[in-house]
Amino acid sequence: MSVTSVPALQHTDRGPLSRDEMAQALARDIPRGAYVNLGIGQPTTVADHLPPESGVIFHTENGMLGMGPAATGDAIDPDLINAGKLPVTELPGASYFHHADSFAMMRGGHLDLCVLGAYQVSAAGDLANWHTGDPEAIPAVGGAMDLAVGAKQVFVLMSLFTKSGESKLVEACTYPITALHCVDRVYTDVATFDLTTGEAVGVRETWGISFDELSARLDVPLTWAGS
Amino acid sequence: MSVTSVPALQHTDRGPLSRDEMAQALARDIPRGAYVNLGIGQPTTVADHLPPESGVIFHTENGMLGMGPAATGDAIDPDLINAGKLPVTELPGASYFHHADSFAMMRGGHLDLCVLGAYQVSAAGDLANWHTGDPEAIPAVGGAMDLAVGAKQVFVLMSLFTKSGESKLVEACTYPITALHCVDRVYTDVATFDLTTGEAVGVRETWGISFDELSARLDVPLTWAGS
Amino acid sequence: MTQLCASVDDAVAGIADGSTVLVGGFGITGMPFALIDALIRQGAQDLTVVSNNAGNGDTGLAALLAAGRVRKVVCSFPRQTDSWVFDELYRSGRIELEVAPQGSLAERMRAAGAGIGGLYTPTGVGTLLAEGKETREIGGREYVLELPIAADVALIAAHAADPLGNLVYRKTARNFAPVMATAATTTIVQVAHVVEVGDLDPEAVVTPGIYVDRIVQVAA
Amino acid sequence: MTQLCASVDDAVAGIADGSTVLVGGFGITGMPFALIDALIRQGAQDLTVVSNNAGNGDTGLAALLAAGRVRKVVCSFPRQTDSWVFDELYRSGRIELEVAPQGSLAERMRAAGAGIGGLYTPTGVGTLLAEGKETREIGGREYVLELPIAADVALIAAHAADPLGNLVYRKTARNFAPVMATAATTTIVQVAHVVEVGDLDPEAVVTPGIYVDRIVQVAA
Repeated sequence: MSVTSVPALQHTDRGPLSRDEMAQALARDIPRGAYVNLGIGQPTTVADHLPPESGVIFHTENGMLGMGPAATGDAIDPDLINAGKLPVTELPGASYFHHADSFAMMRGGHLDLCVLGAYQVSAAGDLANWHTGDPEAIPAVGGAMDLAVGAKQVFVLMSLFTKSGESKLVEACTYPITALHCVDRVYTDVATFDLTTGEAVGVRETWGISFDELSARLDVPLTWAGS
Repeated sequence: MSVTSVPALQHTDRGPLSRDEMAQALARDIPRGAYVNLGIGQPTTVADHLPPESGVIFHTENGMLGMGPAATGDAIDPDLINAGKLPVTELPGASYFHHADSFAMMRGGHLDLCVLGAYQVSAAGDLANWHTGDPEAIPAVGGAMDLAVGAKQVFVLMSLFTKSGESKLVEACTYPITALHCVDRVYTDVATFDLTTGEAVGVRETWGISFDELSARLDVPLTWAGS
Repeated sequence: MTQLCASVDDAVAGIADGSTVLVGGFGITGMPFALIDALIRQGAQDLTVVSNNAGNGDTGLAALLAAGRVRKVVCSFPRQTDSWVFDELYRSGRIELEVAPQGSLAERMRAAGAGIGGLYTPTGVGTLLAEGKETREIGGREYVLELPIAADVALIAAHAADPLGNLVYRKTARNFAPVMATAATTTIVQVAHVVEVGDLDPEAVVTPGIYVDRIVQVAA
Repeated sequence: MTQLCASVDDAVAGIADGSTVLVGGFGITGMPFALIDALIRQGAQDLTVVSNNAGNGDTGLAALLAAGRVRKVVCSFPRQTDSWVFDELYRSGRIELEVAPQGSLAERMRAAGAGIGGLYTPTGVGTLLAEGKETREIGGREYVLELPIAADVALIAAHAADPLGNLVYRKTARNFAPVMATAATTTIVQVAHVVEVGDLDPEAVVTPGIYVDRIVQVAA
């Protein structure tokens, strides 16, 4: 697999990123003033690294633009929740709309970016994040498919390896697909990937692992990206 | 043609209805509290016979429920017009919405009734009211097709005969169609018709003409309705 | 014409066995608890419920499920930390489930309300949820045909209503309610406040009264 | 991000020849006169204009037509007592016309904004306006397939905006503007009032700022 070595982006002098550092790494790549949906779960922590000065405006699928941070104490309002059904706050300039309007916004390509978790992402950008394929599991999709097909860019935030050490960045997803050819970038604890570079998956930066070690562990061809 | 004579509804002791009497005759048949769209032109005069006590709520296609009477003098507001682009007023309890929402309301079957003018109506309820078929004419449809397919009931208000004496209630429309099988009733200067009675067109009432004279002048089979 | 009901029991009167019932709410936010409790008392059975989730905890939609009144749930996200009532019914084969992408769920109800016979959406293409559905390429992109979800009854909650049935909501409790109101033959609304005709700003009415059949005031 | 422009000329900068331009308004109510005048000065040619009507009198859209900048008009109702500019261009074969039912016009723009590839509507079935269009029976009713109308630019008018681009309208001047705002790559809005962020009630915002690219204040 071809290697264009860019050592400055290969941080082998430290370990993998913490979850907070992963969120921070992703947040750094969000353009000023972007309209962003952070899905549910870990991706929502990206907001902690995007203060109001960033101009980033958060959308939540359940009908709001201009969502603020989590609500605590007296600020908790049962009528004001995010997609994960946790209490949040309203920022000045917010707006509310119903579900058909909210999903029209998502599906119509108006959000600049969404951040999603994943079970697997394929080199071609296929996303699997809604169903383990376990026949015992109760299927539940929520807005995942809508976000994946609709946002202008889809960033995935996930650990690169499963607990048993298998890569979640794969040649072809074995889990049921959420959407085809939708993921633009993957932010993990050991590397960030760009899936829009062409034949090979672009590696933008590594932590605690070298490009060569990473190449050896993945079944997908890698190249340095953004150089 | 079969005749069930109901002389009480056959007003041969007087002439045809005036335009105002036609509007009044139609207004009498509008249920209390109905949501009604009066299109443009002559049908809008029906509103003059439906005071606020009727509970009737008027929809205008350009995005409003709760439309009031024509605006005059200082009450004229260029931002408040009806489908005919004439200044109107707002009644308490009104609401505004955009065009997609307004036509969703129309097409989704939520209006109880619309009243439209017509060039021709067929015995089967086909409506022709948007195009004369003249190849020189500039086609213009507006909301006519949407209203015709969408309203729960479609009442047509028109003179029965053309200036040259031909009936506008026909076996089959020769003018381009607005919508098929949509008209429920036709209110004219000389008779009101019910098109929902089955094989023959139902005559509900006549003015200045007897049922037999009417039958002789029309090419469609007639019967007394509502008896 | 909108009817102002004296009680929630009046409001849900006449809902027939076998009805398709749209139930508002995203989780418990916007859920019409009082109407659901009344529906349980009313007794209609063999219902198909369309809602974003499949009940939370032991109240509201979960209580309707627990009472054995629901044959089938159509929703986007049944699986939650507190969906034990549904989970148990599902795993024991006592309830049917149709999972739909949340946006398709909303758009299919909008279609029913807007007189649209079907629509093509890119959501779901190539997934399990498009299996058995017609797909089609339009302008170089692949789409799935989704059909309307029309219902007999919608049970929703709103913040305030006037006697004409005009509704406003509060924050994200709005969610599915305005869409559901358009898709049901009979739309029944529990509201925290009933105000006078003319008290709602005509520019800010979210659900015009034409979509609302019955309203009942319930303590917020 | 929404850009607050210093002038209407800045607001319409960069509109390319051959663009499809959505023009708000129902007759002259809600028509963005100042933006249209700026577009005439800007000089873009060979435009396809989508609007409910085809111009009234000699100003606004009629002036754009009179200036010879429009190749084709897509509208529901060109023929009006004061549409002499369009009438003359049409009769002399200098402008193309596509007539669409008003509801289909609105719904096709909504579809473009909502990522819908096509939709089935009963409007137009059996008429001249469905000629050449696919029809299909769904659930016993006949429908026509209508495709989205997406545009390069929308020119609309609103009552007030905040600097984030959130918009509110006034009475029936709202008409097509909120739908058009969703269907264009670049949405340009003339507003009578620019207010502070936070001054608009979040429950009453009609067009969220995400749909708005440029705003310019113009005397009401």
